[in-house]
Amino acid sequence: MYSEKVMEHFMNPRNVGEIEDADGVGEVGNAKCGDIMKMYLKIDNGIIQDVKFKTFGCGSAIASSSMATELIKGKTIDEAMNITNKAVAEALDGLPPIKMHCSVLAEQAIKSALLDYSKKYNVHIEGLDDVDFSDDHHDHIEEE
Amino acid sequence: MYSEKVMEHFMNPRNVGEIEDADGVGEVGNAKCGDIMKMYLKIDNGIIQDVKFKTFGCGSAIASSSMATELIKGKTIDEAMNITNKAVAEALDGLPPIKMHCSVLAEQAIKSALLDYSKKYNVHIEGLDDVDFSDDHHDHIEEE
Amino acid sequence: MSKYIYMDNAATTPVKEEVLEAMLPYFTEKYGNPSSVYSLGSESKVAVEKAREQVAKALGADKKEIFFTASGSESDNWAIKGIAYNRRNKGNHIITSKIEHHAVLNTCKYLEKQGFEVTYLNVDSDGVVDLEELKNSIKDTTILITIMFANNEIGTIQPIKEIGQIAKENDIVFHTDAVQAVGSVEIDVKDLNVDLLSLSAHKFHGPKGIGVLYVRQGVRLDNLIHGGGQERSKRAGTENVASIVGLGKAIELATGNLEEKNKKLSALRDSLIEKIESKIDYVKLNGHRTKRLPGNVNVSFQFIEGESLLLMLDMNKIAGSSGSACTSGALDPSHVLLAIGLDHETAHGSLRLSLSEFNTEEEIDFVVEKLVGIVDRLRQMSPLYEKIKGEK
Amino acid sequence: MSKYIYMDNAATTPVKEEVLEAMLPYFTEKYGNPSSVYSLGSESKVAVEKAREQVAKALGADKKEIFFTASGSESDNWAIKGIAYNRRNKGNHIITSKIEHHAVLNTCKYLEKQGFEVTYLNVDSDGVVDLEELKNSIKDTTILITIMFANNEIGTIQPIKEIGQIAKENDIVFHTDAVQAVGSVEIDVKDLNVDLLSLSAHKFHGPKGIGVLYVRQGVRLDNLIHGGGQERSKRAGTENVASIVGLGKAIELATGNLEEKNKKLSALRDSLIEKIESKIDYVKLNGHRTKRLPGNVNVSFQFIEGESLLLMLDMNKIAGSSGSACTSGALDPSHVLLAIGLDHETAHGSLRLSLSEFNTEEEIDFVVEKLVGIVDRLRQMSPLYEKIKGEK
Ligand SMILES: Cc1ncc(COP(=O)(O)O)c(C=O)c1O
Ligand SMILES: Cc1ncc(COP(=O)(O)O)c(C=O)c1O
Repeated sequence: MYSEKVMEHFMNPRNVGEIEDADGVGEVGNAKCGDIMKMYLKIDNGIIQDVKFKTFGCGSAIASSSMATELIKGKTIDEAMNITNKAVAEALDGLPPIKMHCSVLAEQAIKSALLDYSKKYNVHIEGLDDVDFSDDHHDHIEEE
Repeated sequence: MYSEKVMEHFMNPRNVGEIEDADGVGEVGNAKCGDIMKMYLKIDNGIIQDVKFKTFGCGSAIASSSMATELIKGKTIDEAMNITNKAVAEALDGLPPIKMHCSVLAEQAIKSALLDYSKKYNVHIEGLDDVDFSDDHHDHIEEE
Repeated sequence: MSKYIYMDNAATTPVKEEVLEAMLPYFTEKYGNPSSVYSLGSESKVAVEKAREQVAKALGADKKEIFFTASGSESDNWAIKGIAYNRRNKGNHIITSKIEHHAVLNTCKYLEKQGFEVTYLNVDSDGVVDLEELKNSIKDTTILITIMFANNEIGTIQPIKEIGQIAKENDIVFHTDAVQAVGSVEIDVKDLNVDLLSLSAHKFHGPKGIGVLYVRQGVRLDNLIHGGGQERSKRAGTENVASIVGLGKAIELATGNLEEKNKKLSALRDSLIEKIESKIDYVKLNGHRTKRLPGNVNVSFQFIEGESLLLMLDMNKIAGSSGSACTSGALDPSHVLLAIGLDHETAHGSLRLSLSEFNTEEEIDFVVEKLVGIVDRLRQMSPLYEKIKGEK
Repeated sequence: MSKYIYMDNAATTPVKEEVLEAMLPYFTEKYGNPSSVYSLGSESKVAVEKAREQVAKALGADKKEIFFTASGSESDNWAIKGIAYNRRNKGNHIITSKIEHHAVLNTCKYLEKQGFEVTYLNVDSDGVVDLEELKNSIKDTTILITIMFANNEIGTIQPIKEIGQIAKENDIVFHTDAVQAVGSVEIDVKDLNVDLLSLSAHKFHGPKGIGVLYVRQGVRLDNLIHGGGQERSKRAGTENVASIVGLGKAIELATGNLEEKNKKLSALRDSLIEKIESKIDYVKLNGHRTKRLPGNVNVSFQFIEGESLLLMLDMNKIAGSSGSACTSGALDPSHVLLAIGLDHETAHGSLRLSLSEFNTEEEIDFVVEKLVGIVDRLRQMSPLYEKIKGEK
């Protein structure tokens, strides 16, 4: 079902954990739907110096979290803002269609943590105003 | 599907043919339903001296005809009248339920030939008055 | 010749060795449920999807359009009821033909009881549907046309492309029961304008109890079997992995060298017909002489009944079939033979010999030789033949 | 331990060697169509009828009451739709439970769209239906009660005999989905007052894609699959001879020494439960502790999600399943776990390990050891566990 890359990141997730004095913390998803991602950022000089995550969720949620943290580590805020869910999925060599929402959650977790940072430090971040963290990202399987 | 006895009578039917100067000839069934039995009797002194048949029909129709002729050959008219379809079927070691009508036809063929004899020679035969040679002997398979 | 001669390939076929071999691992080793997360499950899933590709390729379809079912009958039922129930608000009229398989006919009869209206098209003496009659039968309320690709008894092939065109022009869904055609004639669903197509593996050396419904993308129909999310939530039930794998392999083999195989098979068929017609009198070929399945021979021998004929063939180790009522347990003989205008008596005396790539000219000769004797023997026993002889 | 440990027998089971052996001749040698007149056909017919006897014996039924289908799902659909459509003029009300398999639930939902009214009974925290609620739900218009014999997720066994008695007293047809129960618990349809019963071979080491609907003599229901005269004209389609033979053999083997097998299996199950409960905290057993299938273990590990758990078990060559939404592609986690009162979060962290006679105590120990490590690892990654630890 999953690519080797997904399995590799799932079995050996990068950057698991918390950052005690994080500059931005974001949590998205909810337990009802089966996935919660929490992301911690350490930001210095507009650069993401460190990032950690904790995730309750399926294999692709954990792999997406891991990959997302890898993608933004050491990057500027602007670069991090440009990481889309597609980029996360592609970096994982793809996700099954039914699991694409995990990559969406990962993108949202980054943005949510950045929003927290922007509020805490009163920094304006381009593109964060119209972000929607609603949960309606699941594929519904319809039966007639 | 068929007993060995049925197959034996089907492959080696007894008394196939016609009797030129028969004392009684009976024909029952119709081609529409797939079986016609024609029976020829030679009767002397109230005894069935000879019997022949021709049958258009399935394996059990031919076997039933053959068995029926064997059962009445050399018998008295009364004995022949007592041959039921069940007796024919039992003598064949049974017929599949769906083929029971073939034994019914055989019984009717005997009676029809005897009726012809009774008319031709103006002999009254006990039990022939209320015989019904209608064709409604098939099992209908119902589907809901 | 002591070998069994099997000429009832339209009834069912033996599974090819390669097909069985492909299936075997999926019973005892690779038994995982395709819906399962773990690796044993994924392996099964991959196998099912490979088979889906094989079917799609054989039909010129996309793999998303292939749904596995448990038989040709289920596919027919699903197609017809699925469209009928789904489009009930658009109309209640269905067009079919008088010579369909019972899986279609009895489904239509059931729908009639539920308030649907069904037109049963006539066929000509060769068993071909009249396109003008079809056009004239179309109403505002017509929601489905279901016409079989090739007839299972007499082998006649219908003008499917033309029917598809008529359906398309009138915006009516077109289903074809291609159970006898797949693996025997070239099929491209796109080219033929077919919306729904039924097939069954056991007719082309695959296992029994597995079939396919092709559903053109965009065509919506109600489920027949509701439940789990299998087959993209359109057909519930744990996938029959081994049989699906077998179906995939069998269709690949059957459609691989179709042209060559059919040239050989048609020649064999025509040789059998020619020999029967030249050696036995009072015989009639049923079905169209050229527009027929490459392996189908159907003849009526007058004055005799089909089941007796089959039993005597069986005694000679030859397997065939008949349209006689006596073989079906019904009162009337084959509705197909009656629809092409045979009287009951002649219909009862019909014999179908359906050939496969495994039959040989040598077998043909043996069968004809036996037939000559058997037909004569049964006619000697027949009161109908007696009459004819008397008249002559 | 490098062997694969299979503990997902409720999803499907490997075909037993003896079963496959019984099936094999019917693919390539004895391939005749059971409806055919000739000897090759009769052989198949005899094989099908022998299997019918085997099933009848296992259920305490008469062979005339046994109808072969292509899956448990088909049997469920046929039973429910067949009764609903047949008795429509008597009433439109159906009673079922909230924890049925989707083959029952989605069929009921479909019927609701067609004007039927369905009552979905609650279950208690052990997953048992309340007989009083059942009695109170019965109306003049109630035509069918369908309650599963044993639940596929949590293993809880329902009071079937009592439900059968209630149905009988009220002259309502009673169907039970016994797909998980057959081969695992003693069943006598006469004793239990069951009118219709579904089973599926692949749950007891038979092949996939073959099932049975038991129909008590005298109970009338519409066909689901119309067509030819197979199965006494009640279920059309060329018989899947090989699979039917496999089902017959498998049910004979599965019910042969049931009592002994189950004693062993229940002990193994209880050992697994006891070890998990003693070695892992924040864990909850789902389903009734004693009135449960002998092979079923279902536990929820709080703060973690089921699919991750399964993947990590798979990495350790252990196959299990979960009621997590992520494994089913649906939005909500298992409707069964929600119905017994679990919150979404806990339901997501459920694990089902379903044992068969082939599992061993050694495997149990290995699995528990691995589980301890995996659960801990996932909890260390979980933001929910972090909160709990913070609160402590
Ligand atoms: C309780 C129950 N009912 C029905 C089914 C459906 O059976 P099948 O997969 O054979 O259609 C299953 C298993 O999948 C089941 O566990
Ligand atoms: C034309 C046609 N349609 C449908 C069927 C039914 O197929 P199955 O036996 O797989 O249900 C058959 C064969 O029996 C057939 O020949």
